[in-house]
Amino acid sequence: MAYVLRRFGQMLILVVIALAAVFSTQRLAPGGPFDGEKPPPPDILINLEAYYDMDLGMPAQFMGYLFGMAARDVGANGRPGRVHWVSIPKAAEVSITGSLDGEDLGETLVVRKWCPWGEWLRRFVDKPVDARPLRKCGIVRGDFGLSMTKRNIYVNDYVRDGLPGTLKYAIPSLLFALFLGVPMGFVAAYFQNTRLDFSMVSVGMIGTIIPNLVMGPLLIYLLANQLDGFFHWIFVDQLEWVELSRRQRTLNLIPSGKSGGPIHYLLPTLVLGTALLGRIVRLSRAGALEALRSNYVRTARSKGLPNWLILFRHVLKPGILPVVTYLGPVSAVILTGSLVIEFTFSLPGLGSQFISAATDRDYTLLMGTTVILLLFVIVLNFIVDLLYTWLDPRIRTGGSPT
Amino acid sequence: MSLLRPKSTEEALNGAFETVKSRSLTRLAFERFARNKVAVVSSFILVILVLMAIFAPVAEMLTGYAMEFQDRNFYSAKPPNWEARHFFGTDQNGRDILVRVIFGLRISMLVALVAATVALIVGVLYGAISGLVGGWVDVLMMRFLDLLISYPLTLIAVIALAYFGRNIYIVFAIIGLVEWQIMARVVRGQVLSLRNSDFIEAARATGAPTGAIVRRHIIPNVIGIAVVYLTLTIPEVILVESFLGFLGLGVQEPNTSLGVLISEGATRVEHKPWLVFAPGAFLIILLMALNFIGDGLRDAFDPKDR
Amino acid sequence: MSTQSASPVLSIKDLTIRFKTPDGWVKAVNGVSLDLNQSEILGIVGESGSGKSQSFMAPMGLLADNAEVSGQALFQGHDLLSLGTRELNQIRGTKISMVFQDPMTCLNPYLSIATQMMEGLRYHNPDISRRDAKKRCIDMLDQVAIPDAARRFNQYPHELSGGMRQRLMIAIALLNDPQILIADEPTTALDVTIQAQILDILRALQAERNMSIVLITHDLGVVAETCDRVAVMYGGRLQEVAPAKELFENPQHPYTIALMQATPRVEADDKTQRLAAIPGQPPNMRVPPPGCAFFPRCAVGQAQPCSERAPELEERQPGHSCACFRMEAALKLRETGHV
Amino acid sequence: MKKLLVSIAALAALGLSSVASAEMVLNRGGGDNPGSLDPHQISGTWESDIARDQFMGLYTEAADGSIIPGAALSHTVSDDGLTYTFKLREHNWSDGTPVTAGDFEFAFKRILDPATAADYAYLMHIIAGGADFNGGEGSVDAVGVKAIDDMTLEVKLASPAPYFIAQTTHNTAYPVPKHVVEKFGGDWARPENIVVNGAFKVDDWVIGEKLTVKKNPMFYDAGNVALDAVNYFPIKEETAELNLYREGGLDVTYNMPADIIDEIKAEFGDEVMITPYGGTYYYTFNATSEPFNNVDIRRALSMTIDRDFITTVVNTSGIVPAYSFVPTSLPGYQAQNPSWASKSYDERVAMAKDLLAGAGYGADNPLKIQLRYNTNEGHKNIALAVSDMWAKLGVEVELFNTDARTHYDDLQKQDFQVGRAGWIWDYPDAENLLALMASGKSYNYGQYSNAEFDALLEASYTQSGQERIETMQKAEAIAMEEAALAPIYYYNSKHLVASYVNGYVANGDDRHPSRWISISE
Repeated sequence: MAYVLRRFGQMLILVVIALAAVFSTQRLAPGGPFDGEKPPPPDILINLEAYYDMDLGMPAQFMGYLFGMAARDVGANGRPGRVHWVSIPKAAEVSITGSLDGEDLGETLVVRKWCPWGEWLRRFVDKPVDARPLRKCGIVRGDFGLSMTKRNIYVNDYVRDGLPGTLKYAIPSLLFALFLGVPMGFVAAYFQNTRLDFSMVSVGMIGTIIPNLVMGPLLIYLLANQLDGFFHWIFVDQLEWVELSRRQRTLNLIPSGKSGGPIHYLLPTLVLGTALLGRIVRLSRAGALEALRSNYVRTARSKGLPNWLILFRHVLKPGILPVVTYLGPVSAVILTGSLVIEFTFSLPGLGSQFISAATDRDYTLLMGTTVILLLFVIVLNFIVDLLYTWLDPRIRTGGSPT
Repeated sequence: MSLLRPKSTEEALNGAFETVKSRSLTRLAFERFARNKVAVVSSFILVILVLMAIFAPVAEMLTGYAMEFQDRNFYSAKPPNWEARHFFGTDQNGRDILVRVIFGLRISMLVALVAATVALIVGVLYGAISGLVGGWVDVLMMRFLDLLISYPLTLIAVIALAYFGRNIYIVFAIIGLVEWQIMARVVRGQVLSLRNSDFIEAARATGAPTGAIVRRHIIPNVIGIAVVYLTLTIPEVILVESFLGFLGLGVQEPNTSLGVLISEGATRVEHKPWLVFAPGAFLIILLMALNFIGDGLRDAFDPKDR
Repeated sequence: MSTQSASPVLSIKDLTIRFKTPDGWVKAVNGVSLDLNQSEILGIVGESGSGKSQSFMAPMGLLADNAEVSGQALFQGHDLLSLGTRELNQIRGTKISMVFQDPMTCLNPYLSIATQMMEGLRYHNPDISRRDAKKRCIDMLDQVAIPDAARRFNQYPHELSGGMRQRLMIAIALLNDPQILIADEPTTALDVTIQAQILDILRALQAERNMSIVLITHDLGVVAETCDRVAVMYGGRLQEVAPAKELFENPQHPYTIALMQATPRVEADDKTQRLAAIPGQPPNMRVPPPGCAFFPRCAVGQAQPCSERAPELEERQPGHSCACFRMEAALKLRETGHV
Repeated sequence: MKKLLVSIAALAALGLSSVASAEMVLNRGGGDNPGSLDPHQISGTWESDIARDQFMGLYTEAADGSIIPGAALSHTVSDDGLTYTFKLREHNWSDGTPVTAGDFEFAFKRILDPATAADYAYLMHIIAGGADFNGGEGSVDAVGVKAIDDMTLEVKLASPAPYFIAQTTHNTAYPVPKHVVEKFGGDWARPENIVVNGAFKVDDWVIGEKLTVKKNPMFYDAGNVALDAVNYFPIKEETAELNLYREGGLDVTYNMPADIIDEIKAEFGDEVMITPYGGTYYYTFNATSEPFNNVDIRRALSMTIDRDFITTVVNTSGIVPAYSFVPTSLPGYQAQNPSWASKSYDERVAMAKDLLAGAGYGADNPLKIQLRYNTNEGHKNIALAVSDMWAKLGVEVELFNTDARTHYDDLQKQDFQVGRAGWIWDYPDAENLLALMASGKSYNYGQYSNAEFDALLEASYTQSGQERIETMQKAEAIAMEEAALAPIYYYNSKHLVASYVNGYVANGDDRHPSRWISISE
């Protein structure tokens, strides 16, 4: 248990460091979130930056991003004015820590609207509370802030909608690569340096060599258009089994908004899966070779055990070990979406947000996506460590892996 | 006085059998590599590609079209036609694809070279030190890797290009930055398992400094796995370069790379397939050659492989 | 002591093994013929590279893929060398089983001891219930004197010491009551005190189960204590086969004699005497000498017969055969210390 | 063999596109993810398409883009052209509460309110006091909009603007439900809270996947709205959108791949709809820096752009060559071409060479320039073509491509020599385009400034009708002659519209409210 707590502690520190790193460096990139073909004129730009609290000092902004900024009074000219930090101590009475230079609390106190404790604050502050929108609730309360280029979308919304979209094609691809790659690797190792070994490795290699950028359109062209046209020709024109207008497809492999059926994830899985396949075949081949040459396999053979049992029981775990090491960090990157797949197959997902966040200089989205990727990396590394202990008992019982 | 009269060595060895020639590991590896037919053919192909890349201007003379020359009557991607010596057709801007592919090859191979060396040097050393030293240093180095992998690549690219100008070397540096992380992790895993094997204990016992241990003991043992990963890293690197090109953060017009050519041609595979065939074919040949050479090297250098 | 007349349990006839390597063929074993009798402990002695292990790996089908085998290995009417893997699996692990040299690497580190014991047992007799199988395993562990067998059963190989692991190997090998146990240098990787324990266990089990054991080793001491009969191998050929007592008292082959002289004797009167090392190196099996493999290092060897033809194994006394042209010179040398 | 065929048929059936449901649903290409549903906080055309389906301004568009009464039945204009009084139609918000003039007053003031920080608020600076209030100086009461009673709204303008009625159809002039905005504040426009007065109301929004709007039963004209629901699919990549259209997944696309227009026309024939669109694609010269402060250099470079080659070979989507900045498709305005426009390309090249020589550039001292564009396949093709044309003049061109944000940030900071840009009018009036060349304006990237031009433009604000148009035409003539910028082509809108979709009529503003669209089986 202590181990888990320590890892959790490490995770928190990492998240803060990552955020600080991205926060401080993202302003270095030229241009801002509001530059564009029709940029808002200067005085509007000032309002926009005030709306996102970009006119505050960098540390204040970072604090606001992390812990949420509760109150910002309304300046004389209607512009968001000075910041009042409202922090909620455990005893839950309100203390306003910002300096008010002797002004009594007569001004309207602008209260954060949708941050859960906003409602709660109203009960304690007897002043008329102007429900003027305030932006942030802070990461500590699980709010990753408002996207700077999409004015009404929160980073949380992106994740809420994007992540399932991404996982729908990322997970099948990972499984496809794993459940095809590992056996292929074993067969390649078992029949080492034969034609079978060579063919397995080169089949795997196809995916790694042909870039996704080409594999996607190629498969669309071959499967979705030509093959589909062929089925169309057979079933609709020749056999008249199915009445379909010219425009309706038989296989319908391309994801169309209407029916997001599972068949639409066939092509993306093929593309992303084959890209991973090559690597996994090669790694499990190396692992399996290592095991097949070992003495304990020779012992197993001397026990008269059949090959399939030896392969399945004795070679499986050492064979998978290198694959697990490799897949740890890599699957984190894949599970958080691949822009190319989403772009080519017009699939919803997080992949495009990762890229557009940087190109659009959408600072809050950029930080949000970085944290999400980091969380995935940490969680997956943790899973890899667990898998390691399960796979290699020597680690679990303190022995060193010889 | 021993019961047996010792025979003189010459007499004993009077040509009864020739002694086994002693060969160093590298000579042995070279011989074993030479026997691997596929690897030899691949290295032959690689040499051809390198020569083509170096003597790219020859292709310009051969076809009579400079790389950036826009042939007005072959504008907006015309298919290959032999009379006009556009052997692979022209691209969207009327430029000869064969010539552009060869210049693109030059840059893609440079990318592969730079990224490979960075991945090898930085990755292996980082992994070896992290694995060998262990303790909190290891944890620190690994967590730094987690941070690095989650830092948005696109942001690095934009900032680097904005501050250091748009030349190719910056693009190489950006790509190099990305690829060594996986190598470091893998090498660390390998070193962890090597760390408490007998010869490392022995080396430590003799008081050898960590640097020497890493150089003499760890690196030769890790070379096998490192080469395998190298063959995995190179296709990855070329794809990252094409991805940057796709976003406009990569190589600047008018020069180009295989990755950029492919990403431009990719979406037109249905209507104008020749746009992607030539660069695609070259890239596939290049990567296959590199992969098989990698395999050949790995098998040759793997000490345990009798 | 076994008698010659008992029918051989395993008889190897004219076994030749060669390995295809990039530098040409390596002839590890050329023309070995040997019989193993019922409930007999047969010792196979020889330096490393003499082909002693390979000779018994062949019938078990455990040779590397680049091996080429000719000759016969008859067991219960089948020729093991010609059997396919499927038929061989009916015999391996049930009728003949093996124990190897290095206990550290011969057990799968990723699997528990329970799995590695049960798998052999339950594969070969599928109808045995899990409970019976477990009971049988634990009994076997007790028999090989592993303390606290029940707890050890669920542990992992790395949690056992070298000696205990070798005992476990023996236990695994004997689970299916094999007729023959081939032990390939079982004690080499262990220190002397553990060696003795292992050998005692082997002898006890052999006597109790009335099975035959092939004990492959390079340690004459081990052979002297344990084996009924001994075969000396050198350069891939049998040089001398004799009952253990007879071999130690009346070694006839120059190589055997040299081996005896190179072994420290407890009862030797003058312990300060320097041991005689055998000059030269073991033969390069890639280019085996035409004549007797030991000729280059043989004190009594003469160019004439020895370097042209390889001597055949002839039976000199009942049960004691030897392959050497220069028998008399060797005996004379043994008595007087010079040729 | 029989068995095999049956199984394939089964597989095919599995993937069969959904049987035509009873409801009439339109699937439209949405272009990109909308940033918000609040009509005051959006700036992209793809966002205003959705706002147009949900809200209705004082006036609105018919299917062909012509202006028809919307929330207002009629309006009267004071003789000085400054005061407009609108008579509202009796109609309700989607939550049943009636739409009042108060909603419009609240909306106009809200978009000008600095706290709302609306990107497009400057469009409403035409309202008296609007510019000051939005700039933070004036107070909210000074804004010239007042609800006389629930059904009449009075709007005072800062200066007469014949285009004001057209502007009321723009999303910056849409009403917002006052009671909902006050209750939910910034979150009023989220799908769960939003209240609309348009033909459709958002029903479900999965970011990146689909935004669905359903027919708003409370809409005053709900009876004639044919569609039951509209799905917007945010697909940025044109080829993916094309594949989805071919797949039957889309009934109308947002855009089309420009470089394979001929193949698409061959495949889809009359389903291809290409119409001129009110905007111009141009290159801007940085008039504040050497050598582009010299008019001759600018004219030489502008005249040697072979616009015919670009609009016929480089981009084959039927775009019209542009010599004037105001598009020729603007009704009632005579576009002003520079003098050299009528000359043949070769004559122009000769003229240009003399101009360059006159400015001291020639073979020995070649003019070196940097041509900047933001990452896009179309921009790249044109930039390459132009750099080739200028190279034939002996000018050395370096292409410099960055992502959009860096590109426009540098343009605004005048950190460029020649830069690619484009402008689409917000409302069909020449002033909206000419303002880009007035000195000091933030959109005047090249900071071209000509006193006479500024004076004429200023004068046009106080004029109206034909006199105003003449003044603006004189102003444009000056700017074009001095090559303030080099217009290249007028934009066009490209859509694929399925044959069974009717009511999707081509118009200059590329506005196609779903209200008028229906699907025939």
